[in-house]
Amino acid sequence: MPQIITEQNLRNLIDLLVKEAKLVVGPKLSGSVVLYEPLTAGSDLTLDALPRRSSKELFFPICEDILSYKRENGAMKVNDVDRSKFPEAVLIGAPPCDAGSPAILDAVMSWDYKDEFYLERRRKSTIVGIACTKGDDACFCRAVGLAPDAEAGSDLFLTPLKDGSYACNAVTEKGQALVAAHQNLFSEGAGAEPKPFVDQAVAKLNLVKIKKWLEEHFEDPLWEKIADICVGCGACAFICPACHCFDINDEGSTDDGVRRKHWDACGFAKFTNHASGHNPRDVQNKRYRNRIMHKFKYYDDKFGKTLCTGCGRCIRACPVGIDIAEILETINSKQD
Amino acid sequence: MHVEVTKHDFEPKIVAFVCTWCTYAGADLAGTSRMQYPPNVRVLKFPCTGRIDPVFILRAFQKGADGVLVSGCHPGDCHYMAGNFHARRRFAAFRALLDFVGVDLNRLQFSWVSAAEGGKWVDVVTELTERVRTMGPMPEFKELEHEEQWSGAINTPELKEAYDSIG
Amino acid sequence: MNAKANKNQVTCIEPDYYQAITEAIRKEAVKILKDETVVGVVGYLPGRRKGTASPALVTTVEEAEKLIFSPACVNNLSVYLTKAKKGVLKQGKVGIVAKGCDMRALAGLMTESQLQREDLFIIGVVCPGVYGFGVERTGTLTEANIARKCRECTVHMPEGADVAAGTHAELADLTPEEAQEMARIEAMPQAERWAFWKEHFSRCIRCMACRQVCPFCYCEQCLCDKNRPQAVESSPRPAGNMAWHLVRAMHLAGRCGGCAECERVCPMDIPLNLLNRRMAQELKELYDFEAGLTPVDKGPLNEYKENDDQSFIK
Amino acid sequence: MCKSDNIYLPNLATIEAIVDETPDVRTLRLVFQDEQVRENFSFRAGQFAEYSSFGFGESTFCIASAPTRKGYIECCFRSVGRVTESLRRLEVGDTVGVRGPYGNSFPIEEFFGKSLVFIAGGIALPPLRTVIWNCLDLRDKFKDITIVYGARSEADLVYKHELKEWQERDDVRLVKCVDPGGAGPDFDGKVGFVPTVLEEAAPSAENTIALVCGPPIMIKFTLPVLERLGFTDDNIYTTLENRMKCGVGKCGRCNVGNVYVCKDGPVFTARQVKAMSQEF
Repeated sequence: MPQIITEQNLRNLIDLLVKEAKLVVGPKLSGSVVLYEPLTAGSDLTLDALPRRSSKELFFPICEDILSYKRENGAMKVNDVDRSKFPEAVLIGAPPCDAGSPAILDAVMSWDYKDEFYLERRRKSTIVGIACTKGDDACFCRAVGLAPDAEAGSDLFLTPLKDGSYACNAVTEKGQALVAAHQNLFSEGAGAEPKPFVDQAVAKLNLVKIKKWLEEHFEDPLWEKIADICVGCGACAFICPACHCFDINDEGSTDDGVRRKHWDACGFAKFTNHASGHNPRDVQNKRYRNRIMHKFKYYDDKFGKTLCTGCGRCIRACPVGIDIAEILETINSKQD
Repeated sequence: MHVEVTKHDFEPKIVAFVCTWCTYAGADLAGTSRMQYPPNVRVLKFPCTGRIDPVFILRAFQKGADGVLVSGCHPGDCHYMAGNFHARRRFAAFRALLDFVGVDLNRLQFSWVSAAEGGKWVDVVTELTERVRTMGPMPEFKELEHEEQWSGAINTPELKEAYDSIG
Repeated sequence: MNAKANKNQVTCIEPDYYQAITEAIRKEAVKILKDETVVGVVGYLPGRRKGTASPALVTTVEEAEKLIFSPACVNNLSVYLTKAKKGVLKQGKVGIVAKGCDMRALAGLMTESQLQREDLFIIGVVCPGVYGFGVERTGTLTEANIARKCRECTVHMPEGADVAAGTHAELADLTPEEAQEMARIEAMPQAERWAFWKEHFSRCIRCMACRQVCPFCYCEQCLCDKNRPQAVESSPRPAGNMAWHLVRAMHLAGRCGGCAECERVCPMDIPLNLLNRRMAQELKELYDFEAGLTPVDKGPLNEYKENDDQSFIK
Repeated sequence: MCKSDNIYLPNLATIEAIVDETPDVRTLRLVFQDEQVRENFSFRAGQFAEYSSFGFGESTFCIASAPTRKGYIECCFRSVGRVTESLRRLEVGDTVGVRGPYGNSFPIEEFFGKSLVFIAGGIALPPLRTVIWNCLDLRDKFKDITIVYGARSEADLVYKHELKEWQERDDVRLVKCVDPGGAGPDFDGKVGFVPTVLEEAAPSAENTIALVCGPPIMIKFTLPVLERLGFTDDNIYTTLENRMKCGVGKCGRCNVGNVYVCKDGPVFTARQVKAMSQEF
């Protein structure tokens, strides 16, 4: 029997979770933009717009300390970050293109060496996804195999209904536990009809075919053409739910400071620059090629997944209008 | 012998960026003439005020300065002919920028102190120190140093505050 | 100045108007490519999504016939002449489609000896304005979807271009939102101003889009990259962000042409042009400098007068 | 240091000795401060580590000492960047951080019973030096050992004292060379580029493994020479390097195509290198 939660009760749920001292993160109006931020009350939740940044930052912060060092009485001491202090978190109101990203990133963060900063946050968080009834002409989640109602990655999945309430499906045990702990906010019933989804402009892509083309066309005139205008900023990578590249830097003096891990982008000219001055990806189109290859070939080679959820953020944000969906369509339509 | 000095509740940290040819010599003169001035000032010597990048001033505030003094040769006396003329324009612009983002300009002083003006150095330093003392510590940049984006903070103060207010 | 142009002030600019500019640009681009005046033309091509456009370097007549101008042509193309297309300039003269605001950047770059006028063929656009961010892209420009910077545009006419495409038209009775915002901030108590900027800068993710689209940010090594010594913290935290944006504003003072590209591309909507505008205002007041359409000998912070104001110096 | 699951946490090591190999290349001999780490740290020839200079960050170098020599590790670097220059400023007794060992290694056991030819250029000797000493310490397991090493000038030759030692040993054939114009009056080696000198030295390819490491240009001209000498791509090993931050396959910058140098490498056969996307 599906569970139903009214919008008011959803907001009440947030209030309760905040009271339980959980870190509740959801879309919230911050200045003039909607971002995933800690909600302090149910009324903070804004479900009108796709947040500018993806929800990956709950697991993979923009910038976080990974250790601190201090010289004490002449002896250097390195201190680990106490990851047990990471809060129990609930991500609420993430559409499938955001909720689905941890399911993709888990692979790279846990193969062989395990990034406990990411994984600990993952273990401590519950993801409440929500079916997407908005979307614009930049959206292409269907094209990369997701859908506005895809439950992948969500622990509890909400489907907006026409009467303003939500049908809930507890996808995982974490989701069930969340419902069970607040059972009085949910009611059983068939509920109203779901709100309709928005059509997407990009047709479903044949990702296998795209990957094959990428495999055979490391050198191709296409790369020169599409990245010709790329100005080399990191906007696409930083707001992407799936981009996971990072940099590690020390900040502080030689006696006292922290080492930080923070977002980095393959579009930056210095990303792969050797100290000697040699740069394997010395021009912008090689860097852009790496972006596409990483998402649609390399990641699949390594982990069997596509590193893209079709959220369309990079399309909306690109200063020069580079459209990854258009590039994929171009590749998809190639004959050989 | 130890000179008895007045004890204050707050001793401001003042960073002085000075040019080596005029103001540094002026400060030296003040010292050799045994003039007294507040020990709050930390002097950093540069070849010329033209070398003093506005980012140094920012950095000083970020790292805990409560007041900053920039001082060099009088116009026309620059060892490098025009360094201080250029600096004058740059600092005029920088002041406007700092003001626009909400920094109190009373914490930032510019002055021309020549090698012969030990007394002026003492006046400038004393005045700035006392002014900043009455203003109290400069919290803005220092607070910023400890702030994190919410995702990188293990437990943000805002959250704590929120919990407290709800609880 | 705009009072004179009253007869050209309308309530909306129809797609036809942009179509006429498009035709003129195409004609000119084809001509200069055909007679080999230029090796390529930097212009705009339509994007996949309706009502979008993106920059392009066209080198053939066929491509040139696809160039467009629409309210979606927001980019300042002069950035390509100092960054990505640097190499093109070495091969010969380049044509560039430039709005008035873009031409100020070209003039500034010439002032700084980054460009030579004779290396450029400027197809000036008599521009009535372009779209703002996140607005409805209907093809028609109205008060509702015009960019904030265009509301106070003083350079509709691209004077000094080799040719000008389009006829003068501009929207009537635009509220100067940016000037109002400036006034609002200036009127704030100091602590509130700090809070305003702190909140904005804290959102910054250091994607460097502002730097990368800026025609004037052409340094090979940026102060905010990893340096020795490190003046600006390179990790994206509030402290480093504040320093970065102040340093950037300072580095652009007296150089910025006011194209507001930094503000447009900011994925976090930080009103960066306000900083640039504040600096421009100060330099106008103090040294009577204004970024114009013609190159000058030296920028205001590269020269001095012996009697410059020094009332703030003891 | 207590056991932690933080993969970015380095072990602390003390600089026990410093050797200046050339005016800008320096070797640090490091001893782990924690007794347990010191005893348990083991690695294989070819693996690398992340060395940190606190306040400046981390840098990636191979472990240049031989795994057969316990109790310490050595790294060798040219000071060209932020971190390396700060490492250079450190003195004996100072502390650095070491994370590792990471990456794959040379399959030394597979080389047993074979002859070995080491070919290195400039600062690229350290990655092979670990193998050279590893093999010399197990000398009876191998047949002939030939080392061809060249640098731009006499001053740029690293491990000068060890070159001398190898030269004096009769179970090693050392051919050292410098680029034309780089030889001093007393230079006792050959003058010429590594590929040319290698061709002259003409080691037999019979039952032999070639290990090559050097700047891209040297590799480019050395591979055809090896081919002419009869080496197959499977018998040529090299070690790659790329800018790295994490060293553990997360940060996404060291990849050459879909190959992560930090995880799948740094040691590759010539066949593997040729199959890669040409982006290094």
